[in-house]
Amino acid sequence: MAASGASYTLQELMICAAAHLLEDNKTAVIGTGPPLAAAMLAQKTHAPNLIIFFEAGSMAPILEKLPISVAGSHTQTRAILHSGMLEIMETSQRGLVDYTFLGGAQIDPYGNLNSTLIGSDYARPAVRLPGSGGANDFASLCWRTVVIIAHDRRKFVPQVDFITSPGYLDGPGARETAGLPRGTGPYKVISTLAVMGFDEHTCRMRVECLHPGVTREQVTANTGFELPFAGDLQETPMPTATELELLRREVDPLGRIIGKP
Amino acid sequence: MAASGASYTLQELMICAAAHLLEDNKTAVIGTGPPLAAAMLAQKTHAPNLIIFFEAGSMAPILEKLPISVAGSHTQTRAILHSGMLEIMETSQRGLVDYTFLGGAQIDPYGNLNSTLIGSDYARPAVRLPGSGGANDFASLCWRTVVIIAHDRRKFVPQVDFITSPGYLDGPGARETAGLPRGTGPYKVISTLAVMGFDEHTCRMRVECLHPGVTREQVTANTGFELPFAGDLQETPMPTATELELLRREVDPLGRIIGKP
Amino acid sequence: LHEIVRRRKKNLGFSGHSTTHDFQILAAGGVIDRCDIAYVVGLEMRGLSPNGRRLMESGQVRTAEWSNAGLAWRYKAAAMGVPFLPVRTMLGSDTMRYSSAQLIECPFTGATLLAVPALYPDVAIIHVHQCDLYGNAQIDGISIVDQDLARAARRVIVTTERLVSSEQIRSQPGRTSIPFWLVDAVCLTPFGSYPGEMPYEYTSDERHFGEWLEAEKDPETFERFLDRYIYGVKSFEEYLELIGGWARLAELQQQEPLKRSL
Amino acid sequence: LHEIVRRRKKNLGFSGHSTTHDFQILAAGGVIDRCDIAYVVGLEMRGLSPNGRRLMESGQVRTAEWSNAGLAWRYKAAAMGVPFLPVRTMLGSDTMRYSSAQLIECPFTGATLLAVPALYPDVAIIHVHQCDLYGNAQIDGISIVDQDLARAARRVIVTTERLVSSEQIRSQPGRTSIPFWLVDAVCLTPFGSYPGEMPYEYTSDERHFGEWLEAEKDPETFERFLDRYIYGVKSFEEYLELIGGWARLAELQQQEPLKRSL
Repeated sequence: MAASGASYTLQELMICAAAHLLEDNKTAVIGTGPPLAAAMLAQKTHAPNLIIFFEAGSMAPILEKLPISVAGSHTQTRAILHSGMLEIMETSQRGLVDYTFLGGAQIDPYGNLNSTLIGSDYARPAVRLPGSGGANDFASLCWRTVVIIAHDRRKFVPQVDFITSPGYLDGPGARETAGLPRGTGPYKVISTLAVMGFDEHTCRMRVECLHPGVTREQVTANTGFELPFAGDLQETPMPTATELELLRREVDPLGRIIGKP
Repeated sequence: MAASGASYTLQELMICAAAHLLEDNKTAVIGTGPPLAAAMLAQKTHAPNLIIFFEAGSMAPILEKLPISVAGSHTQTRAILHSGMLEIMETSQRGLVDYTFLGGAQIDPYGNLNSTLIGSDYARPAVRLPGSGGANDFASLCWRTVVIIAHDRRKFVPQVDFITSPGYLDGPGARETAGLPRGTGPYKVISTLAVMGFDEHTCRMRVECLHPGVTREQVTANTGFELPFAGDLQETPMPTATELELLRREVDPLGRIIGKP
Repeated sequence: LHEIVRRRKKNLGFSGHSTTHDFQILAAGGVIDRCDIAYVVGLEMRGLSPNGRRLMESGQVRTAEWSNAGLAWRYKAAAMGVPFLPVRTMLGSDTMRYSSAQLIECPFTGATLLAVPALYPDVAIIHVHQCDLYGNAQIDGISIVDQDLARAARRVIVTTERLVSSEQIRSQPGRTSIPFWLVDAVCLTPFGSYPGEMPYEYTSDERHFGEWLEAEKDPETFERFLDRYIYGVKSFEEYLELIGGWARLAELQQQEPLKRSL
Repeated sequence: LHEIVRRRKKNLGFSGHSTTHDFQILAAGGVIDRCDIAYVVGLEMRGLSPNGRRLMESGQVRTAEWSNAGLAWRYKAAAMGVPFLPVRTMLGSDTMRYSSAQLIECPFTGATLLAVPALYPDVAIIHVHQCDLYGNAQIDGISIVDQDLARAARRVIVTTERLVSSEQIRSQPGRTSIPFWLVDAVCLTPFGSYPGEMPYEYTSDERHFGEWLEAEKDPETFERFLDRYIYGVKSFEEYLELIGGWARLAELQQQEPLKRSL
C-alpha cells in the first residue's frame, strides 16, 4: 500500500490529509482508527487546542495512548469531564461540535452513507453491517462531516442501498426540508485516490485534490457515478518529515493503524 | 393556640395527623415547615423507611437538624444521592413519588389550590403571592397530595382566584382529560379545625375527622362552600406522649415550627 | 448582582426558580421589567419579600407563570438542543394558562401533553465551589439546575469560591459540571453565595436575611438599607466587611453541617 | 449473560447500543428473536462478529434500526417519565424509515422534528464499581447510558466489582448514579465486565476477544468454543479460571491506564 516510491504509506497520507482539515480551537467527535490518529496528529502540530469528544462520554481528554474503543479507559485519561453518551449527543445537537469523521460501505454523489446492509431486502440482506451506531447522529448534527473511505466502484455508487447517515439526501435544501440543522452536512471525502468536496450549488461531490501519482482516469474508472473535477484541481500535500515522525513515534508507535514499519 | 386544656398545641396536633398519613417504605417530596416535621416524626415512629426527597435535589438524606430551606445543607446530610431539581421532578413524573404536602392561600371544594395571587386582574393583583414553585408539579405528578391550611372562609372558597396547583379541577375525570396522570390527586386536607378527604365519586371535599373539641357548626361557619360530613365522622387522634416527646426533643428542639415551650 | 444594581441598569429580563434573594436584590434596584417566574417573592420559612410584592402588584413587571419543573425543563430543552420538551405537569391549571406553553398530543399514545419551549437566557451567572482559569467548574452537593442552565445560556459567567489548577480538575473529571467551552468569564468570589449558603463551605446568614425582610417593610427604611449595603459600597468585599467581616464569615463556616469527605 | 445462554432461553427481546459483545454472547445461544439496534455486529477496531452477521442475514431476528442517540433518547424519555422526546437526529435517513419513530412539527417554531418513543426494557443489567447491599450504586469514569437505563427499566439488576457499606455511599452522595429504590437485585461479580474493561479497575482482554472472533468464523469451531467457555462451565468464576485465572486478571489490572485519585 506504499505510495509511489516515497517514504510514506497511503494510510499515512490520508491521515495527514484528514489532520490538515482540523482547525485549532474547534471541537471534534472522533471514533477509533485513522480519524483518531488524524486528530492526535493535529493536536501535536497546528491544532494544539483542538477539543476531542468521544461518543461514549469522555470530553477533552489528554490522550496518552491510542485508544481502540470509544468507551475505553484510554479515551478517558486526564479528561475535563466524564459524562455519558447523551452529553456528547446533546452537545452536538446544540451545535457545539464542528467536525466528525465517518466511514461506510457505500457513499453516493450527495455524500449519503450506508453502513447498515448490502442488498435490496431489509429483512434478508445479502450482507448485514453494524448499522448506524453514532454515525447517523454525528452526520445529522455536526457542522462538518469528513468521510474516509476506500475508492472503488462498489463503494462509490450512484445510490446507496440504505441511507444509514444523511449526506445532502437528494440535493440542495433536502437536509433543511427533512428537519436537519441548517448549515450542517458532508464537508470532505478522503479516499484512497483523492480528496473530494461538495459543490455548494448542486451539493454533489467533486474532486478537489488528487493524491500524488493518481490520475483523473484512475478516479473516474473507480467511481460508479459521474464525478467532476474542480477547476483548480490540486495535489494532496505529501506528509512532512515532522508529521511522519510524530505519527510513527508518538501517535501510533505500535503501528495499530498505520501498520508496522 | 393551645387546644382545649390538653398538653399539646394545635400545630402539634396537625403535624401528628400529617405524620399518621405517611406509610412506611413509601416516598415523599417534602418542603420546609410543618410537613417536614411530620415526615421526620413519621420516620422516628411508624415509618422508619420513609424515603424523603427535597425539591432541590437531595434524595433520602438522614436528617440531623431541621432544615429551613429545600436547597440547604441540612437537607443534604448523609444523603443517598445529591442530584438536581429535575431528578426529583422526573422521579415524580415517572410515578415514583407517593406523597407530597402543599399549602396555599385558597382552596376550593375540588382541592384546587391558589398560591399565586388574590384578585381578579392578573396584571394588577390585589395581593401577589409566590406562585407555583414546585407546588403545581407535585400536585400534578405525585400520587397523594396532602394539604395543610388554616380553616376560614377566606381560604375555603367556592372558587379559587387562580388555580396554581390542580386538585380535581372541575370534577370527576377532569384531571385525566387535562392529561394529568391517572390515579393522582388530592388525598387529604388537614386544617386548623378538621381533616378532610375527597368523595371518590364526586371528587368533592368532605370532613372525615373533627379535631378534638371542634363542632360541625364551627366547620360549616368557617367554610365558604357546602362541606358535607362523612357518615362515619371520626375525631382526629390526639398526639401521644411519645409523639410529643419526639417532636419537641428531637425533631424541633429549637421550636422553629412548633414554637417555644 | 449588587454591581448590576449599582450601575442602575433598567429593563432587564429575569427568569428564575427559587432564586428569591436574587430577585429581591434586582427588584430593589428597579432593574427588571419582565420575568418568567416559578417562585419568587417567597423565602420559604423566612417569609415573603415586601418590596418584591409591591413591585409585582403595581403592574410594573410583566410576568409569565411557570412551575419550577416547567421552567427547569425549559432550560433542559435548550441544553439538549431541541425547541421544546413534552411534560406532564402544569396541565389543567391557571399556571399553564398564564404561561406560554402549548398543549400537544403524543404521536404514539394519543395522550395530552404540555410542550414547554426552550429558554435560552442571555447570561447565566453560576456560583461554584472550584474552577480553573479556563472555567472548568466543579460543584459539590446538589446542583439544582446549574448544569442545564450553563448549557442553555448564551453567555456564562462562573463565580467561584476558589481557583484550582487544570490538573486538579483533570484528576477528577467525574466531578466537573461545567466545561470551559461553555464559559465566557470566571470571577474569583469567595463567599459569593452570601447571605445564602454554599454546601460544604459555609451556612446561610439568617440574621442578615432577617434585616433585609425587616427593612423592606417600609420604603424609606429600605432606601437607607440599600444606600448602606449596596449603593454605599464599592465592592462585594466591602459589603462582606459591613456585615461583620471575617469574624462573621468564619462563624458561618463553622456552622456548616456538611463536612468534606470527597 | 452466560447463565442466560446456559439456560437456553429463547425468544428474548434485546435492545442495545454498542453492547456488541453482549449481543455476540446472546446470539451465540440463539436466545434473541427481535431487537432494537443501533450498532451491534461490530467491535470497532477489533472487527465484525461473523456469527452475529449470519444470524441477522438469515432473517431469524426481527430488527428495528436506531442511531445510538435515538436509542439513548428513548431510554431518556422513559427515565423522564414522558412517552416521547423530540430530537433532531435520524431525519431524512433510512435509519429513520426502518425505526418506529414519528415525524412531528414543533408547536413553537414549526420545525420538523423526530419523536422517539420511550423504551422501557423489561430488565436492565448494569455493572458498577461499587454498591451497598441495598443497591445504591456508584460508577467511576464515563457512564454511557447507565443512569437513564436504570431509570427506564422495569427491573434492574446491579452487578458490582465490590460491596461497600451504606455509610460509605452516604459519605459521597455526589458519586451515586443509581439509588436503591430503582434496584431489584445486587450480584457481587468481581471482573464482571471481563473480557471488556472497567475504567479505574482493569483493562480489556484483547487476546480473548481475538479468540471469540476467530472461533466465530467457522460454525463448528464456534460450537466447540461455546462448549468450552459457556456450556462447559458452571459459573462465571470457572470461566475466569479457564481464561487464565488470577494471573491473567492481575495483568489486566496492571495494564489499566486510569489511576484512582477520587
